[in-house]
Amino acid sequence: MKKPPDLLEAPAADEVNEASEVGEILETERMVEALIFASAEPLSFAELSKRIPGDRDIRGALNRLRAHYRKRGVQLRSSEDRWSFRTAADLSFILHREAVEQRRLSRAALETLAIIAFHQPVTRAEIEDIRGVSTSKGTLDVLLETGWVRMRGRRRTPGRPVTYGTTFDFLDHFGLETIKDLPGLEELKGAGLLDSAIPASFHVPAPDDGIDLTEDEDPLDESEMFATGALEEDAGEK
Amino acid sequence: MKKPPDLLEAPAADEVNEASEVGEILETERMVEALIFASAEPLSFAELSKRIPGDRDIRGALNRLRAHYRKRGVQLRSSEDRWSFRTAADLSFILHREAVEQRRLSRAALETLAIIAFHQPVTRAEIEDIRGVSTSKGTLDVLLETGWVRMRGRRRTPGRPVTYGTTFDFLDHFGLETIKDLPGLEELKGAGLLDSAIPASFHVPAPDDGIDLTEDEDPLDESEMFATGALEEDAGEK
Amino acid sequence: MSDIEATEQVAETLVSAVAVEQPAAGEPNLLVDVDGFEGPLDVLLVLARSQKVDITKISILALTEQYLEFVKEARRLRLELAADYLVMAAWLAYLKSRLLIPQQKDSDEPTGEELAAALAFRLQRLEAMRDASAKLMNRARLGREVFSRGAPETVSVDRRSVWTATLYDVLMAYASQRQRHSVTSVHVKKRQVWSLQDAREILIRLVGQVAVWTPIEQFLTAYLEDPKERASAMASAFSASLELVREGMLDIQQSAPFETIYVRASQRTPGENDTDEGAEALEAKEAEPL
Repeated sequence: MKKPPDLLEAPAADEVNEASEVGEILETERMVEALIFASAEPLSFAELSKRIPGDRDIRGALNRLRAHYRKRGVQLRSSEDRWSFRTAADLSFILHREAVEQRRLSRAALETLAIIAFHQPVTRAEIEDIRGVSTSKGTLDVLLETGWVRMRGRRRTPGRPVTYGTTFDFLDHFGLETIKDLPGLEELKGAGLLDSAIPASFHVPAPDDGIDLTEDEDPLDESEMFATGALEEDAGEK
Repeated sequence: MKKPPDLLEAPAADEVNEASEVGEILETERMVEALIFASAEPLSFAELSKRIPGDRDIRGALNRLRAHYRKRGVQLRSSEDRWSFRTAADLSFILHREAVEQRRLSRAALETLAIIAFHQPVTRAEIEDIRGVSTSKGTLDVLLETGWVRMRGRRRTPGRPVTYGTTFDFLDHFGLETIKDLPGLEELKGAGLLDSAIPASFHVPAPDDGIDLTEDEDPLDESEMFATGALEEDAGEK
Repeated sequence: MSDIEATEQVAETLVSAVAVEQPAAGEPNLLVDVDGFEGPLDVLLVLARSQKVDITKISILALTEQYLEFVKEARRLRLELAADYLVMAAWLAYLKSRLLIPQQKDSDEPTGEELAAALAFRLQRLEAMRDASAKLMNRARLGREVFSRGAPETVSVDRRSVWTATLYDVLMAYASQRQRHSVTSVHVKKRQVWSLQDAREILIRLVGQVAVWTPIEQFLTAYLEDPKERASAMASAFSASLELVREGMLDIQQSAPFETIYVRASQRTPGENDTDEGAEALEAKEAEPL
């Protein structure tokens, strides 16, 4: 009745390995889940790696968790590799009580926000060119105040105008994984409507919200980095 | 090839019913999950019932959710029928972060440290006598916290005051081979740290940080050996 | 032509829509541009939409007509248009002429078609951005439709302090405070001091009923042996004696500065003293030599 030792032992050893491997995978998932769940703010992959001890497959855990939560009331989302749990959008109707009163943006501000999102990095003059009106001082300030828009740098053109772009909070707020997920971006690009020049040009730029400045941008001066508004820029106009 | 209608339809109807039932059960779970997740406070069963439309099995959903999360990194907990998500207790260690701050010693602490270094073994009263001001409890605590100062023993005088001395870490941190490397009177004068016009009676002691107690010191009690602060000493003073 | 009629109609409704916001109809110089429209491009876009075709297929010529009609109507109602509306009107009039007049050969200037295409592009681009902003705003937004953890569990932070100090800091602290201390703390030895109260009690006890002028030192002999105490004893005794004289318990006299001071028990009965008794007694010492 007794099986030969090699047949008995080999599977047992395998089983142990497998079990401990499965255990570690599950444990990693639990850790990732706990860390992201605990936080109201998205956690970057780098932060997760730093906080989870040992050398574990965090990327794999994130993917499995995302799949696990896909159909649940709470979902795992990422924007620029920063991860957060958010309630499922289709349940908003029972959650309206949690909603905080948000400042309503004017039509001009909404339009300007879209232009900045799709055309970034973009200067005020370029925004005005697209809208066909001058942008009131308040509009950009309001957008900067929302935290969705930031001053990126200065365009390397005469006058060195400030360039504007969107922030991580913008992606988080609108539930975009990357700036490439802007609604209708591909169609607009295809139609050449994101081209800053007049149609003849073949150059089709894509929005770029990267931290790094583009080659025609200069960094802001130190003092401007912490300015809350477009004050520097506006000051010159008075 | 065609099946009889009764065979075809019956299961289909069942499936639909079943599917919609399963759907509703899942939907209730999702709602409960999202509501508890988004709520700033634990949600009572009554509140859940109020916010979830229709007549759904909320109790069942809670129980299923609790079971579902039991082994996960996040757990559904209830206390007096108020429900909340909390990260699993066994994972609390990753919700812990260490922040290292570089801090400078206050002038009082530096002076006290210096006196302990030069005059060790020295009691608090002696330190105060040399400094000419009373030493706050916090100052000695901070010094003990630095690991540069230790409680050595108790002076064999009335009240048996604790004696303080420096540690190996002190030598290590300040790059001294032995405590005898602390500069003496002439060296301090030579370095311009001491005015040459100091009274003749002024002397700088030869410190002794030996492990062995001096003859007028008694050992600390066992319990004091591991005390982190000067608490025992201070407790008596209040 | 019905097209023109339609254009006029659109322009009129546009203007009246604007004008309605200005209740004083009879007033001249009503301002049109501000409310309702976001500049001439916005007006053009509204007009273009009224053509009810895909914006890529609009007739720029018709649009130009509509805009000029809009401006004309505004003027007829004596609404004051902001400058950029007029600039646009001028540019469109120019565009219209370029579209109607055949292109000059080898002209550097852009053709009417190119200008029209540029305008069409700008309108399309503006409309695209409008749509985009609407789509963006219709997304499930954080804090409105989508929610983050309501009761975030804060990561507890263990603040561990790493203390920094240099040997120089320590030596500096030691030397400066030792030095400060050695200079500022002049140890004044505690002296035996006779208080006025002490002196007074001793004088009362010793002078007692002695009615003979007696040098004050005699009463204090026992206390003047110690040279450290001498000055203090003398000073306190003298002050106390004056006090006692004032109270009428003692008489005192001294013939000249630095001469011996004599005291005796007061020869007056207590009660007949006035307030200035002390002063009188002092004056008396001159009139009553030893």
